[in-house]
Amino acid sequence: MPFIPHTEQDVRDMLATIGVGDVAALFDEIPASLQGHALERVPPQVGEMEITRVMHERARRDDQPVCFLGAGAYDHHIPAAVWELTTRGEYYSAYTPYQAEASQGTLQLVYEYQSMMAGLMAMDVSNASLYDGASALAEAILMAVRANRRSKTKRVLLPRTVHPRYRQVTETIVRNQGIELVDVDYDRKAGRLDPKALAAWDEEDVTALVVPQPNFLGQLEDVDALTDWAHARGALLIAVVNPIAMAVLQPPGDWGEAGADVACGDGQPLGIPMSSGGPHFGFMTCRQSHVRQMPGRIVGRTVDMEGREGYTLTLQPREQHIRRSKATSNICTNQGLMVTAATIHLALLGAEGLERVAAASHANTRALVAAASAVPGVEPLFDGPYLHEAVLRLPTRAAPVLDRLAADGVLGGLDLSADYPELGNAILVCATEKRTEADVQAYTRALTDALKLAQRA
Amino acid sequence: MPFIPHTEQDVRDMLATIGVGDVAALFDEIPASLQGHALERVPPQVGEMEITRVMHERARRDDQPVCFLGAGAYDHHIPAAVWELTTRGEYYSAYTPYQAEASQGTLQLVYEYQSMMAGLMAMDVSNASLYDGASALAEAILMAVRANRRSKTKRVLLPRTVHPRYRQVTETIVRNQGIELVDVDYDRKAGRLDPKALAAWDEEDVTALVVPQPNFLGQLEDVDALTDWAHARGALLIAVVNPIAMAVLQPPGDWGEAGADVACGDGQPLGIPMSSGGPHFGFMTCRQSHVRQMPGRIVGRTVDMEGREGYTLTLQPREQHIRRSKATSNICTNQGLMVTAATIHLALLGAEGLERVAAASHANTRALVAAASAVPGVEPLFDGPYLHEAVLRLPTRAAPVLDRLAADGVLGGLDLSADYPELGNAILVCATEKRTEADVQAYTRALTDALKLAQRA
Amino acid sequence: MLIFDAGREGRRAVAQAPAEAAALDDIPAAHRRRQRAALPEVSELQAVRHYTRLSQKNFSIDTHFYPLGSCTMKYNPRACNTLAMLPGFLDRHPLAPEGFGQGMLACLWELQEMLAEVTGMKAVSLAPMAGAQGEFAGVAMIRAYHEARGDHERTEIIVPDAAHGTNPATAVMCGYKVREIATGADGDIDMAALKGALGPQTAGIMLTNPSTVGVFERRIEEVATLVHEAGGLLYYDGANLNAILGKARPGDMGFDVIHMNLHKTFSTPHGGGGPGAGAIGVGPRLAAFRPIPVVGREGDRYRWLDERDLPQTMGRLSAFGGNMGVLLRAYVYARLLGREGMPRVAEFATLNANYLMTRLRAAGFQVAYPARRASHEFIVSLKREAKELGCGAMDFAKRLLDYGFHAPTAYFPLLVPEAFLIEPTETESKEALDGFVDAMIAIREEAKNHPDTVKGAPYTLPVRRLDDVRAAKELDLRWKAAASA
Amino acid sequence: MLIFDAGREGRRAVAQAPAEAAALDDIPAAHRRRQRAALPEVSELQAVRHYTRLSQKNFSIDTHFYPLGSCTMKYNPRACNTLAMLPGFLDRHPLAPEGFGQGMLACLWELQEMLAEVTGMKAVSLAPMAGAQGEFAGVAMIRAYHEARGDHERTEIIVPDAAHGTNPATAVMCGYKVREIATGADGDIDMAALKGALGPQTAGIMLTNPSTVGVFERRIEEVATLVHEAGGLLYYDGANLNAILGKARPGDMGFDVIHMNLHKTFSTPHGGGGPGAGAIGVGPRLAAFRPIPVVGREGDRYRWLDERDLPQTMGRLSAFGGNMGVLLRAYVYARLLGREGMPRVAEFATLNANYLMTRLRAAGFQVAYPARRASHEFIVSLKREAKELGCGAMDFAKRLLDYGFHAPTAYFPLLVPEAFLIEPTETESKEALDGFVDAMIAIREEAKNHPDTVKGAPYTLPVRRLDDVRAAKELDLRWKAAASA
Repeated sequence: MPFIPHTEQDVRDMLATIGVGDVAALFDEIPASLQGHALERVPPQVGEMEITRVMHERARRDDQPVCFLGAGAYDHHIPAAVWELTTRGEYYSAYTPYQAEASQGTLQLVYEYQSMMAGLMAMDVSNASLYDGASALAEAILMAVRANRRSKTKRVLLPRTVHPRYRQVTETIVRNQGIELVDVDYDRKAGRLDPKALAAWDEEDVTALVVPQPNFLGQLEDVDALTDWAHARGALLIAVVNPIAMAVLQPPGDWGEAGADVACGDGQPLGIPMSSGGPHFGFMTCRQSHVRQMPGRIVGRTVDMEGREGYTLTLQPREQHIRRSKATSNICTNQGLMVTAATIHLALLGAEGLERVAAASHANTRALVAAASAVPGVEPLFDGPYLHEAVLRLPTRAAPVLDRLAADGVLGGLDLSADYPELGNAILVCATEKRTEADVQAYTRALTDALKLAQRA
Repeated sequence: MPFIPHTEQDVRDMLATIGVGDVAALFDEIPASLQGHALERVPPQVGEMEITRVMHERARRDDQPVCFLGAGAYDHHIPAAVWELTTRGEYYSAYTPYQAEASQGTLQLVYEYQSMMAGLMAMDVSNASLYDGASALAEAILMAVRANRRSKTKRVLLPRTVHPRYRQVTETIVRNQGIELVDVDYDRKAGRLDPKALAAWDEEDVTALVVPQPNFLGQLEDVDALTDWAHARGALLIAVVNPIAMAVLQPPGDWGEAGADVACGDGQPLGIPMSSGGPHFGFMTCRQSHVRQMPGRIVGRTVDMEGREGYTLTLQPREQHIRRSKATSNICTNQGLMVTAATIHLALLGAEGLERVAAASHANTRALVAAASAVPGVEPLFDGPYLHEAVLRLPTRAAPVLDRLAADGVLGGLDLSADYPELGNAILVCATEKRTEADVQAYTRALTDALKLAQRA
Repeated sequence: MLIFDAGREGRRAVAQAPAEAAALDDIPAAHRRRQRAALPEVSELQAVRHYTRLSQKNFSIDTHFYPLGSCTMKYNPRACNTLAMLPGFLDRHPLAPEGFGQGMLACLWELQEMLAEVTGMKAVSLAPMAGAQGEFAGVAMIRAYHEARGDHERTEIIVPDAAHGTNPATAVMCGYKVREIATGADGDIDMAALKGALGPQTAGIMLTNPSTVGVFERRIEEVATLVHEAGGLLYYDGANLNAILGKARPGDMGFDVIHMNLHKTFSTPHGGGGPGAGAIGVGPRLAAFRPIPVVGREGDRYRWLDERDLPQTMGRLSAFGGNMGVLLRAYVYARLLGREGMPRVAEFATLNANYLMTRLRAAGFQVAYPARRASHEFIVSLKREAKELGCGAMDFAKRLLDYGFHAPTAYFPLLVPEAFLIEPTETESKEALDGFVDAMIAIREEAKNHPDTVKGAPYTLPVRRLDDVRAAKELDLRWKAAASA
Repeated sequence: MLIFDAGREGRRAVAQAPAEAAALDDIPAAHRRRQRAALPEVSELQAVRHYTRLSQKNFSIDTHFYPLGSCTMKYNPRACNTLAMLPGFLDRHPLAPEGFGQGMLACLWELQEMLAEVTGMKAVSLAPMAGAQGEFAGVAMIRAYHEARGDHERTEIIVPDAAHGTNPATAVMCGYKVREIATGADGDIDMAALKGALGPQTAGIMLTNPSTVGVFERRIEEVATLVHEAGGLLYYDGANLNAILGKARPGDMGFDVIHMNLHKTFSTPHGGGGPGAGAIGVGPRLAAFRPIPVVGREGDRYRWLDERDLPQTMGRLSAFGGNMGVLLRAYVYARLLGREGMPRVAEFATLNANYLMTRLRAAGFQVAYPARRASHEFIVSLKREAKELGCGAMDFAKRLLDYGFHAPTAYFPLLVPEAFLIEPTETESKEALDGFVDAMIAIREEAKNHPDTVKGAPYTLPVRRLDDVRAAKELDLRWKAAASA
């Protein structure tokens, strides 16, 4: 019996203590009609040896090609120390730190995490994480609606330059709460939010404006102007940003005259493996004045009976286990272990390390764009500044070209035709600091071959 | 500067405290002629990201075929928990436990290890490990020579059924100590030590007899008779055994009337990855009466000032750092981390688990021998009992056949022609509990093909 | 010491960042960060040492017995972690073609199948990233179902008063009003209250079975019939699934949708508060509304199903497919249990709970539902100890820490005063349970003779009781650099 | 609690062993074990919990500053472990064809090259499994060299009196007599004593440079000339290589053979006492005698060289090729340091040692060789404290543990009374060193005012001072089952 320590003698002794004849008797309150299903579709138990073999084979099948995909998940270097420490039993197998005295390790770590994220975003406070970037944006919108009591419309402007999946998730989550999500179109030339599209709302009540940085198309938004526009109309400004990018780009707290009100995003670039999409974690930071509207757990520093410093979960009255139907969110667990990894990652990289990662990713993406643009028929689609993602236009339909690249061991980028059909044969590419010159050469070689083949076909 | 925490300010402050102008001044006692080599053959520093890529590529190149090789290193299942715990920083980065109070974790663990090994071998006491099985045998021989004060010849009988590499290592290590190592031949039919060959020494002074179990050819020696033979002549009996085998075979402490005097071997089967041959560890157990002649570290249980139980290194006066030129051995570090792994492994498997591993390995090897013997021209060479290794005779030269198997992804066994030319085209095979029916089928398929090819050639 | 305190300007873990500081000169200055972020500046050793030492300040399954009711703190097999962290799984980009993920998708597909079978549901989606998201998905599907039928008058979700706080919070997030119904004295639902609450406004009911008071709802089939007759659907909160895993199936009880906390029943790590995974199972009524993506199989190929395959889906819950790494761990665990192992989970979790309840009761502690079997958990009320000795659940909880036991869930469910909700799980040994009983008895003796000792606990942990009021009043939520030049 | 105490008959970690108990009936009963071995019978959780908690009772680099002279306890980069434990490296059988090990062999070959370059030697063998085996190989090669030349009269090895204990022990293992020579008052070798000791009977000399008293042997070139003129060879004990790594090379000093403790200078883990790796480097005289196997390169293929390639080899030291896993860790570390990083190791180790020595001296502690530079380590003598305050090296050592510092090496080298041999290594920060100085000063204050406090230390560890005499007298070296039915 895997993971069950009972000997036959133990079972006998325990049943005798309880005063029943067998284990089945302990289930006598469950109607017999409900018991005894054979579980035929569950395979028989295997040992660790057998499952180890299965998983090694399956992981090997998944051997990964060279990655030039970004679009919300990024192939950054993760120091070995991050996961060697994160998977220590004391972090890995601990519960949510409700018993503060027995959880000072996790609690202090989260306090450090909050400090780091607030610092990176130049915002006042951070929560202890949410599920992922997409759901963090949805929660940020719900929070902004709660926080902006002056606005009556529950109208949130959600530009098309925000990650399409984030927009879908937001729609799913806020759908039943009377919130109006409004698309705002982008400038086809610049790949940025279109000021003209925004102007349509100049005179309307707007509860919040979402601004991505960099945006999904890799371009940098004019965050100062957008922030000031929102604030001038009494709207809150929600930033949705890449945390690595914030090491070198103006952080949300510094946007415009007053800074963003809420800044959120996906923490995956901070030491979390891509892992086919999860677990990642969502982060959320905000102005001090909004802290009581922020969802998720928050750790505070306090003192014990003897005056020693200690850490504890605080502001719990916002949460579901206290406020129940009046909670700020139904969120319960966050992504604690991912936060553990991100905190260690941030400590190891520091601000200078993060800057170098961002800058090297930028340099590699520039090199990629330049090299790919030398391939006949390929060109960058936008002319504005970008950090580590960019859109390329191909001379032919993207899907077969990308398939061909994949066959050559290169993940060549994301086909944008489904979400942005108006852009034509466009792909979104990314090169992190891990990509080498040889990788870029492999990319352009494979792209050249694929395009030749496509033109022949 | 990787792994160096000094800021420029730190360096300035520290130099000022020391009272020198620069770091170079600290080396002013080293003649200038000896300083300043350019280290051209050392490549420039790389980051963790770059070396991670290199090592992943090199490990991938090493993707391993299905293993039917034994011969001193065995492909057993290792529970994931073993190495997740063993590599915890507190074990991994600790020093030898000289400061007992600050090392109770390691010390208690070694005490548990000693208990487990003594139990497994049915011997009185164990040391805290040696380097590997081969060097453990050499140390056991040196120990027996010290311990057997009645014998004057320093003559040690070392059967040819002992692992050839162990015999080579022993020769290397004891060469300069006036010890006579005597080969004892084996019975060509039985694959066991030849009683007739031993009879030649019936009337001679013998200091010690070495007995392997199972022997290198996979066969079981007649350990009772050999032990009694040795003791009848005043010789000590040194057992060199496979620890997994001892879960089901008579352990050295029970051999003959009085049991073996020293039992040693390689601990790799107990949770240590094959790792191309190391690090493994050597174990050594002995009778209580010989404990002061045993080399290596030993942990004892004692009490502290308040009467609490605690653990400490003991019998240190045997060791080099105290006795210097009169030490029992020059051994200093042992294989502590491997012992950590083996202890956890033994705790997880227990006696019943080890029995099952040994029995399943036996069953798989029987299946392999049976299946391979069905291939025309292939037959088992010996007819006696074996546990999980056996010798097969091939109808043609072994080397090209094994090469062919390797090309098919099968490590088909060890070619015995170099060490045992008298056996003809013979190979030593092994199937642990990890081998499946499908593996055995792949083996016989590849063998059939290879032999057809060889006969055609 | 905070990690920031170990920092010095300019100190770095040099091996971890690119050697060169590449240029950013083509990015306009207006977009560039002006002041470096306040992050720690430490060496690699300092970081490793700091976080190693911090970890030692935690209790965890790997170090302590953790009888935390409703949380199912059982052993997290190490193989689940090791195997889920193979480089081939970790390094896969979520948008990589499915051809590069067949191994991973095979695991997920098989997990879907196993979960459907063991819960008795028709189909499963692994998309929700936590129990609360699974709940949200479940209730949102109920809403989508009614809407798809044009049944727009259903505005209420019924929730027992003892339910987890997430239940009412979720119902509200989905735009429903919450109607609470009382728990009977025997721990079962008050059927009269249920009947009174049901009506054409009923969208559904959210139940845990066994309930949060630790007993099996005996008339569950009748409940299901009543709710279905009223046109509502039944939502099963899988928080307590460990109690019946492999023994009884929510689908057979009549539930239309279930969420499973894989980090409870399927032993993926709690990680100090996540990540979890809240897979949902659905009956025939709701299969079309599952959240996407879902793994499909065609021949021997696996692929993601999305809105093209499930046009009525309630939508997407995350940017990508969910918490894959957690799902891989759950898959390994499910395979290690297999068909034989799953019912044993329920059997031994129940055996441990009933044994512990019997022993504590025999030792004179008051059990909340003495006439009932414990499920995988049960409630002790320390009301008498609080009244007579002045030491209540909080005091016992803190003192237990000194005895080397994590405290049970305290003050939940709210309807039992001074409650200890105790869930030992199947992976703890009889000796561990006996040790816990001994500690409870010893603490009660202390409370009789030296109540201040108990009220002052803990003593042996990194800190003593913390000032929560100050924490909430004088909010200190982040480190700030000391003002300097 | 011992792991055995957690056991109960019949308890197992079931997932870890084959499901079936296969038959052994074809093995004669006489060969079969009759009584099951006395091993623990525990669940997987019990084992994990026990060994997790045990680990927390250790000091280690990852948790504490460890200024242990002559042991080079520096940070063991985690990447070295992670990368050496990739399945492709771990799962390779030692006798697998070289075609399956080209990646691993490439690492080893490059490591050989780097070690040869940084030590100034002609060739390297990675075969020795520990420092002591490297020493053994070195002296055995010296012997093989003389024998190959027919020079059979050389029977003595010269060893300074301050040498590590392994040096004389090794010389004896190789059949040599040991001749000790004195250390001069300035810490250098007494040249007169050396000259007196040299003669036709001299096989060689074993030296550490910097020596075990922590200073660089300034006249090393003269020593080398004298020994060589006498027909002897020079052996370099690499224990202190960290002091000069990349700054000065033993080969340039005139040494014929060197062993390197890769677990010191190349930061592979000490692992609570091994495994180490004792790679040896040789000059031209000894290249032919290297222990086998050695990695060779032909074109872009790597292969093992054995006795066929090196017919004069001193032999094999292990069944297979040595401690590969340790060598891979050393390789990763060497690459991370690179050409630039190696001299920095020496520079900052030396800077830290001189800083710490200066500060301790300024604080009034007595330094053994005040007129000399510290190398990477130095000696403080607590003779005065022992005499005046009654608290000696042992007392300071134990009290330091309470202050959160591992004790320095105490009572070694033997020629300095109440010695603390202190080696901070390059990976510790100035703050850590300052903290150590503060602790030393605080303990001396305690010794003045409350000497019993110091003599009773430690107080905050799992045990207080242990009774070593009892441990040696009433030998208790293993658990035994309580006698039962």
